[in-house]
Amino acid sequence: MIEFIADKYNFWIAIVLMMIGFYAIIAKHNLVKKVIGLNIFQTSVFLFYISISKINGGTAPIIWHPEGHAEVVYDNPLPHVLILTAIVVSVSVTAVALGIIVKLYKNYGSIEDDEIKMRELKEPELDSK
Amino acid sequence: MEMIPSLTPVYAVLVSLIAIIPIYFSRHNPNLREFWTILAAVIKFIIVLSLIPPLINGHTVGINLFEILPGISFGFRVDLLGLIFALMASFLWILTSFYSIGYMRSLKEHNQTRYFICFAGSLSATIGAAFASNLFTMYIFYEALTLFTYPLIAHEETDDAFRGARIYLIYLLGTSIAFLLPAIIGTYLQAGSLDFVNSGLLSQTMGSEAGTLFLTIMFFMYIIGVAKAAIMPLHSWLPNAMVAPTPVSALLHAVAVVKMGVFVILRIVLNVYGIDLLSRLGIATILVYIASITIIFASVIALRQDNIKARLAYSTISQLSYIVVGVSLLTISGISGSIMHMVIHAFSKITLFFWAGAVAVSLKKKYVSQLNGIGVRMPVSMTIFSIGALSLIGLPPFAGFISKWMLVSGALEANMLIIAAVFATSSFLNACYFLPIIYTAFFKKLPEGEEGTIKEAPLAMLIPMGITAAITILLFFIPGSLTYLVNMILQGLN
Amino acid sequence: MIDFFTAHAPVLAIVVFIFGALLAPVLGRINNSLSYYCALITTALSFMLSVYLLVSVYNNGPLEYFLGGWKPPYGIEYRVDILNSFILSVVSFVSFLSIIYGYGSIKAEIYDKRRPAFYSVYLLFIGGMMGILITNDIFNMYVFLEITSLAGYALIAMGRTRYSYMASFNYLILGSIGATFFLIGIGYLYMQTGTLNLTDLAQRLQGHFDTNVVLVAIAFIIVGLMLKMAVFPLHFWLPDAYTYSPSVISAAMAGTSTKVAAYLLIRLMYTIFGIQADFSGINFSGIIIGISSITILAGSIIAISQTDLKRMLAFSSIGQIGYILIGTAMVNKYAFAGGLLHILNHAMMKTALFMVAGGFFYKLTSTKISDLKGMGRQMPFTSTMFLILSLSMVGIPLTVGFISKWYIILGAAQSGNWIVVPVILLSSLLTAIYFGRVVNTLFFKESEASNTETLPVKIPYSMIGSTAVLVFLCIFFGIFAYLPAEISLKAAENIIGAMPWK
Amino acid sequence: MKDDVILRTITKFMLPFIQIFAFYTLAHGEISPGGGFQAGVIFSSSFILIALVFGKNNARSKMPKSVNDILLSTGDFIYAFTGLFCIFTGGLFLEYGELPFHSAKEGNHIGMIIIELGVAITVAAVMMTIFFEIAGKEDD
Repeated sequence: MIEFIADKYNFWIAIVLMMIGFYAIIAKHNLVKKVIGLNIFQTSVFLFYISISKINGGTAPIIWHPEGHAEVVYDNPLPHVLILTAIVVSVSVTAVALGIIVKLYKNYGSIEDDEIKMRELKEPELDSK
Repeated sequence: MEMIPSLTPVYAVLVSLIAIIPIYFSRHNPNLREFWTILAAVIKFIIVLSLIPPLINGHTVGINLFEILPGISFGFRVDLLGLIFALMASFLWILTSFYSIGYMRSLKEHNQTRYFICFAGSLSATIGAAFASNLFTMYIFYEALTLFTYPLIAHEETDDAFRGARIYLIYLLGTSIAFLLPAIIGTYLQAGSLDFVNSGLLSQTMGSEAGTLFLTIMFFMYIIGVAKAAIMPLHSWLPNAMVAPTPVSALLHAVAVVKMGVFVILRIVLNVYGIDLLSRLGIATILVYIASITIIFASVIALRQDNIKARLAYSTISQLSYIVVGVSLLTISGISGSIMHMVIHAFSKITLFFWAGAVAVSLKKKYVSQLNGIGVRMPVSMTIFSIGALSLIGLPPFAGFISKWMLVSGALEANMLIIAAVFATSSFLNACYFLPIIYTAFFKKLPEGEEGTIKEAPLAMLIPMGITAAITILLFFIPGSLTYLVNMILQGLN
Repeated sequence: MIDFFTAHAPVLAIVVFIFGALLAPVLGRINNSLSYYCALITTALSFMLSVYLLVSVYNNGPLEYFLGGWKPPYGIEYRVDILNSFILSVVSFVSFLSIIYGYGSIKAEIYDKRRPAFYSVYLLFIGGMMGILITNDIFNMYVFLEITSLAGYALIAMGRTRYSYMASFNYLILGSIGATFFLIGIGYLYMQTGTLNLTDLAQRLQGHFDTNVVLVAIAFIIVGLMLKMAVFPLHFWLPDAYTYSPSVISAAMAGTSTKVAAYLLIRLMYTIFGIQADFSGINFSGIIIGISSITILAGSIIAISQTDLKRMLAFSSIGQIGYILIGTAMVNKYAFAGGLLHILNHAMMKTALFMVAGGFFYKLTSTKISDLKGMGRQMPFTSTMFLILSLSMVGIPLTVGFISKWYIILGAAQSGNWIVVPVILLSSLLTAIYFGRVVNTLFFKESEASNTETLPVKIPYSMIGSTAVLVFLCIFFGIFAYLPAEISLKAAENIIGAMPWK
Repeated sequence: MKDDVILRTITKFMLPFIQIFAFYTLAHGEISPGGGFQAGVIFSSSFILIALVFGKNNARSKMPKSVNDILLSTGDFIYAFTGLFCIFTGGLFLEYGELPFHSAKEGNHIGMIIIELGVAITVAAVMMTIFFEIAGKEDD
């Protein structure tokens, strides 16, 4: 059992991080905290990707000609590249989310989602500022 | 039986559809508007009439307009069965148009333009279904009729009217989408085509190989799907639809809508399944019994209706089942009886509805219990009513006698004594709910305080009533042309 | 010149959007209306390119394009076949018409200052979808999915009410979760095969369908995409998003975005997994049919109780997505063609319906159903269009709604999925109920006189015209259904015939 | 923080190095970790640092909104146009080897650097935009 967990520790870390992020997204009412949760959630996937690119005994995928080593084993570089793109996406999502939160704060004076819903019920469908 | 390619059926359908445009644009000038309505009605009737000669010579007339999907086309094909239906509907539209003018103007109804537009649309749909060459085209017009009549039923725009119209829509649209459409799809899967064939589409193509269970289920889906035929327990939309103005009840709920239901059943029995296949499957008998139950029950319910139109509505439900029973007996006399009853009942029942409207317009009376002594005030109308009622009861010298005679002999041909008994019982019940009206009207005294002066409905209403009543008598004395057509239909089936 | 187009059309269909999106804000600095025309020309160009692609693919077979000259599986491959060029044409057509429609409505609903940015983001939104459709690389699909989603969040946030921001935020959170799930699925697939090219993936996955890694990958991909598609019960973002966004965006989104997600699922299920493959006894086809049946019914039932027209249409969209899924999940030529046709048909119908709703909004500044009383007399043309579209949604023959339902039912009967037939018929009835309610309000209820005289607003011709085009097509393709039906049947044959697992 | 002498001095001292490092990352992206995206982020961080230490308005005066917007489009434009240019010179989209240089190898080198430059400019501009948009009341 312990071996099963220890062998695949990278998966476990990804799962635990993912659940932490998921919890934050679902349970927190503060919108900024939700966004932080989303970031943790996405980061867990990035870690997962990076971990699967690791090859036993491999080194960083930078071209390198050390003395005395005929062949160097490199890690798979493709997941790194993919994750770079995914990080860009994640940053953009965060930026858009924060931008929306700023606007919400301007309009409602709050960034708690239950508070916002309550104010919307009181004065529905006002034009946005 | 060769088919003459011709656009005539298309014109017959389009006339009233196109008439909608001038009717709409002359909405501020009632006389002009109604001139258009009547013009369209007359042209339509003439076009339908012009189809008689080629059909008498044993041809069919029609055209396939366009093919929507492989095997499914939108097309028309006129045969005698359709022609009889179309003749009846288009002729009665002329009369009803005059009647409507009298009725709507006397009551100063609102929104008359919408009324006339929807009326014209309904007629297009009716003729379209009569001339349809396949199940798909017929289905389209079947639905179109439902939709066009919705505004007519909701015409009063009261809560009651909306309720009635909603029930109407739920029953008719609901059953047709949930049962009729899948049955059509099943037919398509089975036969690969949807065209009507004289000896039966299914029996011709794959009837012998197809599973009996499948065909049986489909048959009953068809029957349930055609709620317009008002077979119990899918009848309650009809009494509810009586909130409509009386001309609507008269033309649509005695002729166009309900007759379309029966007509579709005729088509399914004769041209989709075919007599051979049905008698081999033996499922038509079940339909006979279901419809017989409807005949008796509806008559009994009609007995205790005080509202005139409700009583007529239940009477209609019962009479429609006559037609269904007749055709599903699968005997020669039965089928010819049912086709004749379709026509004769239309003329008789529309007379009664016209009368109900006349009473409502001139005396503002809507209940049977208020009719005491009105024979003094409306002698002509009451005479006309008596003619229609006696015809429906089935007494000579009125046309109803002929069709009932045929139906009873059809039942005897099929060795179903019990069905003959049902017809007899029902005739008795018919007498029970119509004769009291005649009795109270002529022999009871007017209620106190009401003057005994004559107050008939306007001529625009009275004349159409007279014409329909006269035709019920004429058809008894000169049944020749009708029986000739019916015989030709029967010959074509084999 | 012709050769040039033939060779580069797949990439040009996306590059026009990149250039359009760049030019729109720059031109907007000179004059607001210039950026409008920029968006108009871009979408028109892309529509022409899509149709060109469709025709050439239909006649000559699939087109391949290697980005940067790198051959697959190393480089990114763009691949156009009938399936995606068909949806490509639908998407670009809807986006083009929406922009025409926007000539009137954008001015009324979006602040001057934001407009150039709006056009730019709109073009990115559509361009992203074109990318999803054209690319044959699964990670590229993810990137484009995120581009279009991000643009979508921004577009929804530009709605007129302040609650638009909240709607957009909720969509953002759920959409990102969905996309991340999709990303995890891709990761697992990459782990198993070491490739990202769809064609390559399909080959390398042969015989590995019963490994846990592939199962997990499929599970994540299906859930992630269903979130994007708003399949019940993952639909919570959609009603708010459609209700609070500007009319143009509701119209364009209803016609495109969920359908593109549906395309992704179809593409992956068929070309990579082979929907019927033996996944240790799990029947994905059956699962999707079950889920989409529930979606169809749930969407229709919830729509009945709505009091806002746009919200009702949104729930109706949820139900209609189920049609597309159910048709394509049945692994039958006719059902698949029906599902594809429904992508086209529903795009036309729902876009037009949202356009009509936008027309009511333009006049009344409200889309509450109770405010629409008597509009049948005040806006006869718009209301009549609504009536026709309602009939089409119900599936009355001679309208497009009938054609797709017919094919789906036909396919269901052929493939023995009888459960589908009552589901579709029942939902037609439910559709009749909720549209009947609105039609009744429009035509048979007298308006409360207060809002009639105070608002002598005339709806711009651009709005009416573009809606009328769609309504006309709804009838035209309902009668002459041959053209789209043949294309989708051929696409269905290609896709089902090329499945990796029979 | 405007009054803190140490911060101001160190910031002034660090700025050129940050920016040069950004260009280094950009130029070395081909053969070592780095590239346009990283370079852009590093470059924009220098302006964000200015905003943090000297105030937002000061940073805005050094990088006005109009310039920022134009940079934003320019970077993308470089990227897209290079891709398109490859088509006109007879290759496929983004096939740098076909760029009009001496050899395919050189074309690849230079093409990639041009592309990376475009990416860097856009990323830097976008990062600054995000920062300024979220940080303050510019819009509305």
